[in-house]
Amino acid sequence: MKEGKTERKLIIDGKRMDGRGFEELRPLKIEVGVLKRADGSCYLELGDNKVIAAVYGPREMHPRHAQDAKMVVIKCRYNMAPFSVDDRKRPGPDRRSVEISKVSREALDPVIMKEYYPKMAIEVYVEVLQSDAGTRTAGINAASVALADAGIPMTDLVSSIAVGKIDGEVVLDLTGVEDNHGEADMPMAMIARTNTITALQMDGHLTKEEFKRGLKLAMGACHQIYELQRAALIGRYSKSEEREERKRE
Amino acid sequence: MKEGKTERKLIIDGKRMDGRGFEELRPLKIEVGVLKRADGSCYLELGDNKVIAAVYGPREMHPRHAQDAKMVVIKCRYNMAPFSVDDRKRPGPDRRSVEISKVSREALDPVIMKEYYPKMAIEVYVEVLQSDAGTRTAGINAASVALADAGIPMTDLVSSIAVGKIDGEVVLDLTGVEDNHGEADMPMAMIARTNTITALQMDGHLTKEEFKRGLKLAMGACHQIYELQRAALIGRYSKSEEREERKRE
Amino acid sequence: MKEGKTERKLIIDGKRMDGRGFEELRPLKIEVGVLKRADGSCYLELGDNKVIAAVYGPREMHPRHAQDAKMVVIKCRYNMAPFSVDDRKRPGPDRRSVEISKVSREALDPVIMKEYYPKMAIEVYVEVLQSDAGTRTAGINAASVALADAGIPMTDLVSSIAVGKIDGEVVLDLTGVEDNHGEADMPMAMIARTNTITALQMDGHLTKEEFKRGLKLAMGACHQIYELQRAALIGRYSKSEEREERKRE
Amino acid sequence: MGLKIIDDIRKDYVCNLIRGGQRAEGRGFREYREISVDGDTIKRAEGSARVKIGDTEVLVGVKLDVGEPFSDTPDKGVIITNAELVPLASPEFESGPPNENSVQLARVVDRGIRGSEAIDLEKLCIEEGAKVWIVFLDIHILDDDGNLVDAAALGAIASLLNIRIPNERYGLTGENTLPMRETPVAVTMVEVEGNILVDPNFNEENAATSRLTVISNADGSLSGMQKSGSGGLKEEEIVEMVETGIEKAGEIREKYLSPL
Amino acid sequence: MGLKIIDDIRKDYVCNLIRGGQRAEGRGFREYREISVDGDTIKRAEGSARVKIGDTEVLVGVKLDVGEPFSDTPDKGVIITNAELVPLASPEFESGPPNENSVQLARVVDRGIRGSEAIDLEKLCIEEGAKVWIVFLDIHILDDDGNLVDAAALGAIASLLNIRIPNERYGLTGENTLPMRETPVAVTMVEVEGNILVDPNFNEENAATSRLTVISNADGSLSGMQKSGSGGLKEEEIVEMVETGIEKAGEIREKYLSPL
Amino acid sequence: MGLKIIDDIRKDYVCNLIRGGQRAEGRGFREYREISVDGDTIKRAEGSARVKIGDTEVLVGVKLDVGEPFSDTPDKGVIITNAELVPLASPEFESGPPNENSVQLARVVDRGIRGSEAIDLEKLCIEEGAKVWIVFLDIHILDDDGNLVDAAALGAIASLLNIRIPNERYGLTGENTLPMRETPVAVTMVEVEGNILVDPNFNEENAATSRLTVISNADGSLSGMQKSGSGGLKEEEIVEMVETGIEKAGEIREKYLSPL
Repeated sequence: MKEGKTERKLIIDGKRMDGRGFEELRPLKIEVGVLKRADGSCYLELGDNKVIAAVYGPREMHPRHAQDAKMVVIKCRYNMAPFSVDDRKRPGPDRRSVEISKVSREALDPVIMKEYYPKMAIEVYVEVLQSDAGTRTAGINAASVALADAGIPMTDLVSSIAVGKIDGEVVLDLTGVEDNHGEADMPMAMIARTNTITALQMDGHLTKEEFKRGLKLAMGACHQIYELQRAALIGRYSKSEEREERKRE
Repeated sequence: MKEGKTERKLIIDGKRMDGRGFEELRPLKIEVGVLKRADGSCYLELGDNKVIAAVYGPREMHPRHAQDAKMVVIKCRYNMAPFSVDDRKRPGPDRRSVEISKVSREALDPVIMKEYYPKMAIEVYVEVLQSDAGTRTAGINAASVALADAGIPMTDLVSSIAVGKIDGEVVLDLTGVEDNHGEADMPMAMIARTNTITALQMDGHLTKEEFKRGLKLAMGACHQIYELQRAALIGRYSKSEEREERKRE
Repeated sequence: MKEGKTERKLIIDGKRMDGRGFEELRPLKIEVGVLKRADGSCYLELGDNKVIAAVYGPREMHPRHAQDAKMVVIKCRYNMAPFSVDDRKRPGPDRRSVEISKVSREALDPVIMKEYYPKMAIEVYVEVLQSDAGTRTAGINAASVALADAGIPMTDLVSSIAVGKIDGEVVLDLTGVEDNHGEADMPMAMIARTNTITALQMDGHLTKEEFKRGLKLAMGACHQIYELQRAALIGRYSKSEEREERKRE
Repeated sequence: MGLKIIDDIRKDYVCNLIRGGQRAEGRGFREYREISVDGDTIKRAEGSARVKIGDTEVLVGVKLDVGEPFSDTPDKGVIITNAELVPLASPEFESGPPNENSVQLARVVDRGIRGSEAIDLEKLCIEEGAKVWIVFLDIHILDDDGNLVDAAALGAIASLLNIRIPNERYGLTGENTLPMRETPVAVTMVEVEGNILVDPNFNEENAATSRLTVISNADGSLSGMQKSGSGGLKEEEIVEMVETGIEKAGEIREKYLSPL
Repeated sequence: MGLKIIDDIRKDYVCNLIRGGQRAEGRGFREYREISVDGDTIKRAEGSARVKIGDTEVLVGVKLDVGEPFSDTPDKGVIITNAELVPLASPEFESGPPNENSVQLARVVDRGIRGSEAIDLEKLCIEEGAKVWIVFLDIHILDDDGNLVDAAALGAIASLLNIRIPNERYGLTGENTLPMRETPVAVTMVEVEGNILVDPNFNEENAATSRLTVISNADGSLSGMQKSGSGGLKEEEIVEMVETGIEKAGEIREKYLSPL
Repeated sequence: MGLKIIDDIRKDYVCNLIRGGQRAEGRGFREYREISVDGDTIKRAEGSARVKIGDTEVLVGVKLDVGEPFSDTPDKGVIITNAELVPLASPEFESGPPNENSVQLARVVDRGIRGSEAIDLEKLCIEEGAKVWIVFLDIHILDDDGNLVDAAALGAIASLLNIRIPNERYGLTGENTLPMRETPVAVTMVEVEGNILVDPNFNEENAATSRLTVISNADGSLSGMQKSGSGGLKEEEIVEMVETGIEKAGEIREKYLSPL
C-alpha cells in the first residue's frame, strides 16, 4: 500500500537512512536447529526482522482426501506474532498472510524432491517475531534452511530478498520506513546455483528499465544470502559431528 | 419484514407502478446452457431480477459419512452477489440465504429421480446478480431448467412464483418496491403438470379468502412459466441438434 | 474477575445476605430422568442456579481419527442459554465456557470405566438455564447424576461445590452478589467416598491457611451433596420399579 | 444422516398405524398431545416460558437491551429471534453454528410475530434514530420429540405477553409492560399416507415428506406460513391444512394464552 | 486435489500441441481468446462490467458507501477488493470462506489499481479523518476457463471508469464521477515446454508450472506483478514476459477501455 | 489423539525412572530445569520477555493501545491475555482458532495477574468511562517441552515489569511506566507414581494424570490455582503441592524477577 507516502527524504548524500549503500544488504544472522520439538528449524535476523522457521515431516497427510498418490504435499503457514508489528495484529490468518503463505510455499516447492514421499506431508511454519519490512523474504530464507536441517531431500537451497524504489532510486532490501515512504517493493526468491526465480511479486510503480535493474540487483544479493545459508548449515553439521566425536572418545 | 412500510400508493387507477395488471407476470427471459464448466446452467431474468443457476453432478459425495446408500443427495446453495442489492451484501451465507437454500432444495427435490444415483451428490448453485424481489422464485425456475440441461433424470420441471398483497389487493409477482411497502408476500413452487405444490411460504398478513385467491393466482402463473421453461429447453436442444446435423453434413 | 468489587457489606451480624451461615449450602434440588431423547438426564437447582445435564452414548465416535483404540472418549460441553445471565450472552462457545467444559470433563473422567467401550464416545451436555454463581459446580453435580441415569459404568459419583472469601471470611457456596463483591472463589469437585479431588480452581486472593480451611469446608459439603445425588437416583429407580410392578399386576 | 435401518422400521410402524386410522398414544389425527405452558420461570430474563407438547420441551427467554434502530425504521424497536438446537435435546443435534433447521425454526417464529404485528414496535422507540429497545427472543430446545415450531412459537408469544421493560436499569422512565396487540399461534401438520395429522411427534415427522406450519391470529387471519420437507402437497390439502390450522390455533389461544 | 488420470491426459494433450507449435482453438502463442466487455449491466451497483475472455466469464460490481478512513490516511478514500470463486463457476471451487486462490486474485487486482494510483483517493475524502467514500470492488467469477486474473482486472478497471457517486443518497453534494487517472491492465502468461503463452485457458494453466501476471499502465510502466505456481523461471523468460505483457496491455487498453 | 505405542513406551520409561527415585536429566523431584529470562527482545512491543525452562521456550509480548473501559469498571484499564499454541512449537499443535489448551493457558496466566492485582488498573484510566489503556498480553509458544504455564506466567510478569507506556504516540502525557504492585509466580507440579514432581517436562506431563498449578505472591499468599488432567488428588497431596508451590515461587521471584 503505497498511498501512505508523505514527502520524506529517504536518501541523503547518497546514503540511506541506516547508512547503507543502494546495493547493500542489512546484517543477516542465521542460526540452525534452534528448536527441540521441530524436525528442523532456523532462527534468522535480517536487520530488525526476527523470524523463526520450523519444519515437520514427512508425516501423515490429513485430511486423507487431500493426499497426493504421487508425491508429498507441501504445506506452508506464514504467521505474525501479535506483538511483531506497530499496531497489535489480531491472532489468526488474514488475507495478507494467506497470500504470503502461498507465495512462500511456491518459492520453496521447486527444490523439494517430492516424489520421495507420496501420500505424506511436509509442513513448514514461519513465525514473524519482529518485523521491519522483508519478513516474507526472511521467512523463505529461514524455511529453506529449516528444510535442510530437517533432512528433507532437496536439489538446492532457495534464497530470497526484495528490491525497491526510494527517492527515485532502485535499492536493495528496504526497511520498514523505506517501504512505507517508497515508490515500489519487489520481493523475489531464487535457486542461486541455477539462477532460477521461484517467487516474484511487485507492488508500486517501476519503469521497465528499473524493473530489469532491480531484478539483477536482487539476483546478485541472493548469491550472497546463499553463501550465508550454506555457512550456517555447515556450522551446524560440523558442531554435530564434533559432539558425536566427543561422545565416541 | 413488513414493518418498513410507509404510506405509499402502489396502485393508481387500477394499474401497478410498472403498468402491470394485478395478475400479470413481469417479463421473463430464460437462456439455457450459458456456462462452460457447469454440467447444466441457466440464466434467467424476471423483471429486474437477474439470476444464474448451475448444476454439477451426479458426482462423488463429500463428506463420505453424509452419503445416502439408497439415493443421491441434493445440495443447494442460494447466494447473492455483494452488488446485487442496494446496500452491499457481505459475502458469505446469512440466515436468509440459508433458509432460501433449504426451501429451494425442497422445492426441487420431489421431481428428481434420486434412486438412480445412490451415494452420489447433485449440487445446485444459484447466484443472484441483481435483485428486485422474487429472487428465490427466479432461482428455483432457473435451477429447474439447469437440472434438465445437466441431464439429471427428472419426472418434471418445477415452476415458481410469488403472489402478494398491495394496497389491499392480491396481485401476482411483486417488485421490490411493492414488497417493501406491501402487506404480504407468498412465494410458492409447483410441479405444473400435476399441480403439486413443492414450496410455500407466507410473510405478512392475509385473510383466509385472500390466501385461497392468491394460491390459485400463483398456480395459474406457474403454468405460464412452465411453458416458457419448456420452450427454452426445446430451443436449446434443437440448436444442439442443428449443430450436430451440420457436423454430420 | 475480582476487579469489579466495590465496597459493599456482604456479612451483617454474622449472617450472609440470604440469611445463610458461613458453612451452609444453598437449597439443592435434583430431578433424574427429565428428558426423553437423552440416554440419561438430570435437572438441578442450586439456589437460583438452574441447570440441566444430558448424556448420550456410548455411541460411535466422530471424527474417526479421534477415536481411542483402548477406551471411550469423554466429550463435555458446558453452555449458557442466552437469557441465563443479566446481560444477554451471545450464543456459542466463548473462552470461559471452553475452559469450564474442559474442567468439567476432567472432573468426571476419573469415575468413568472407560476401558469398557473402546473407540466409542460418551457425550455430556450441560445447559445453564439460569445462573447465580456456581454454575460449573451445579453442572458437574447434574452431569454426574445424568451419567448414572444413562447407565454408564462408573466407580462412583462426583460431587462439586465452591468455597470463597467474602468480607474476609471463608464461606461455602457463593451467590452471584457474593462472587462479584468477594475476594476469592474456589470451585472444586470430589469423589466423596474416597475423598479424591478431581477438579480445583482458584481465583482471587487467599492466604495458605484460608485455602486449607476452604478446602476442608468444600470437602465436607461434597459429602452432603453426594447423599442428595444418591437419594435422587434411588428415588428414580424405585419409581421405575414401582411402575414395572404395577405393569406386571 | 443417511437412512438407517431403525428409521425405516419406525417409519413403517407409523405408516401402518395411520393406514389403520390410528396414531401412537391413541391420539386422533387432529388432536394435540398434552400441552403445558409455564410462564416466567427464568429470573434473569425479562420474560420467559417453558412449553411442553407431549415430550417435546422448549424454553424461550426474552431479554431487552437498549440499542440503535435499523436505519430504515428509525422509530421502531428491533426483534432478534434466535434458536439453538443444543445437542442436549436430541441425538441428531450437533454443536456448532446454527444450521438450516435452527435458522428456519427461528425465522418462522419471527415471521409469525412480525406478520401479525404482535408487538407495537413504535412504542419501543426511546429516541428516534438513536435509541430503541432491542427484543432478544431466544429459543432454547430442551427435548425434541417433534413439532418444535409450535412449541417454540407458543413459548415466544407466551414470553412476550408478560414482559417487564427494565426502564430503571437504563435510567429511563416509561411504561413497563411490552405493548402487545396480537397473539399469533402456529399449528403444524404433516401429510402421511394421504392423511393430515396435527402436531406430529418425532416419528411422524420422519415418516412424513411434507410439513406445513400455519400461523394465524385471533381473527382467523394468517400471519405466516411455511412448508418444509421434500414432498409435494395438493391445493386441496393445503386449503384443508390452513383451515385446520386456524381452528386449532383458536383452541390453543383460548386455553393457554388467554389466562396469561 | 491429487492428480487424477484425466488431468494427466489433458496435460499431455496440451503439451503435445504446444511442442508442435500449436494451441487449442488454433490460437497463436501471443494471442488472446476473444474478449468482450459489457459495462453497466447491474443496476444496483454504482458501476459494473461483465467480461468474457473466451469461455471465462467474470462479473465485477462496484458499490460505494460512506465510512471512516484508515487512521494513517485520514484524507483518502478506501478501496476494498474482494473476489468470490463461487462453486457455480467451476467443479474445483468450493463453498466457504475465501481460500488462497481467491485471496490472491483479489489482492493482485487490488495491487494493480493501487500501484498505478488509478483512483485519485484524495478526491474521495468527504471530511478529513471522519468520512470518506469506501469503494467496494467485488469480483464474482461465473465461469472459470482459465486466466481469471486478466478478466477480473479488466472488469475492475472497466467498472471503475463509469462510476456515478451516489452523493444524493447520503445528502451530499460534489462531483458525481469517480476521479480516474490511470488504466492498469493485467496480462498473464504461462511457460509450457519452454514456450511462453499469453492468456492461458484452463487446460494450459494446469499444464504449466509457472504463471506470471504483469500489470502495466498507459505509459508502459509497471504497477504490479505476481508469479504463481510451483515452477521456476529464468531471468530472460521473465524479461520477455514483462515486455510481452506491456505490449498486450496496450492493445487491450486501446480496444476495450478507450471506448468507455 | 489416541494413544500411540511410542507414547506408552515413553510413559513406562518415565514411570520406571521415577519409581527408582530418578528423573530424566538427573533432576531432583523438586528441582526446576535451567531457567533463562531475556527481557525486552522485541522492539515493536511495549514490553517483552523470552523465557526458557529447559527446552521449553515462550515469547511473551505486551502491546498497549487506547480503548474503552468495560461498562462495569469505567475507571480501570483492561487486560486481554491471549495464548497461541502455534504449530511451529510442537507436532501436537494445529493451526486454527484457540483450542481448550490454549484457552486454559491464557486464562490461568490471566487469573494469576488479576488475582494478585499485579497491575494497578486504576492508574491505566485516562478518562473515566471513555478512554483507558488496553494491555494486550500475547503469549507465543515457540517450543513445547512441557510446563508451558510456568514459562508463560513468568514471561508475562517479566514483560509487565518493564513496560514503557507510549503516551506520546497518542498525544498523552502522564507516567511512562506501568504501575506494578505484585509479582505472581506460577509453579506447576504433577503427581506420578505417588511422587510430586516440580516443573514436569513433556514426557512427565504425559505420564502424569493430574497436574496442579499454584500461583503465589511475594508474601506467600495465593492468587490462582488450577488443577488439570483426568486424575484425582488427595487433600494432603494438594496441601503439599501448595506449600511447595509457594516455596519454589519465592526462589524464582528472587532469582529472575528481582533483577528486572
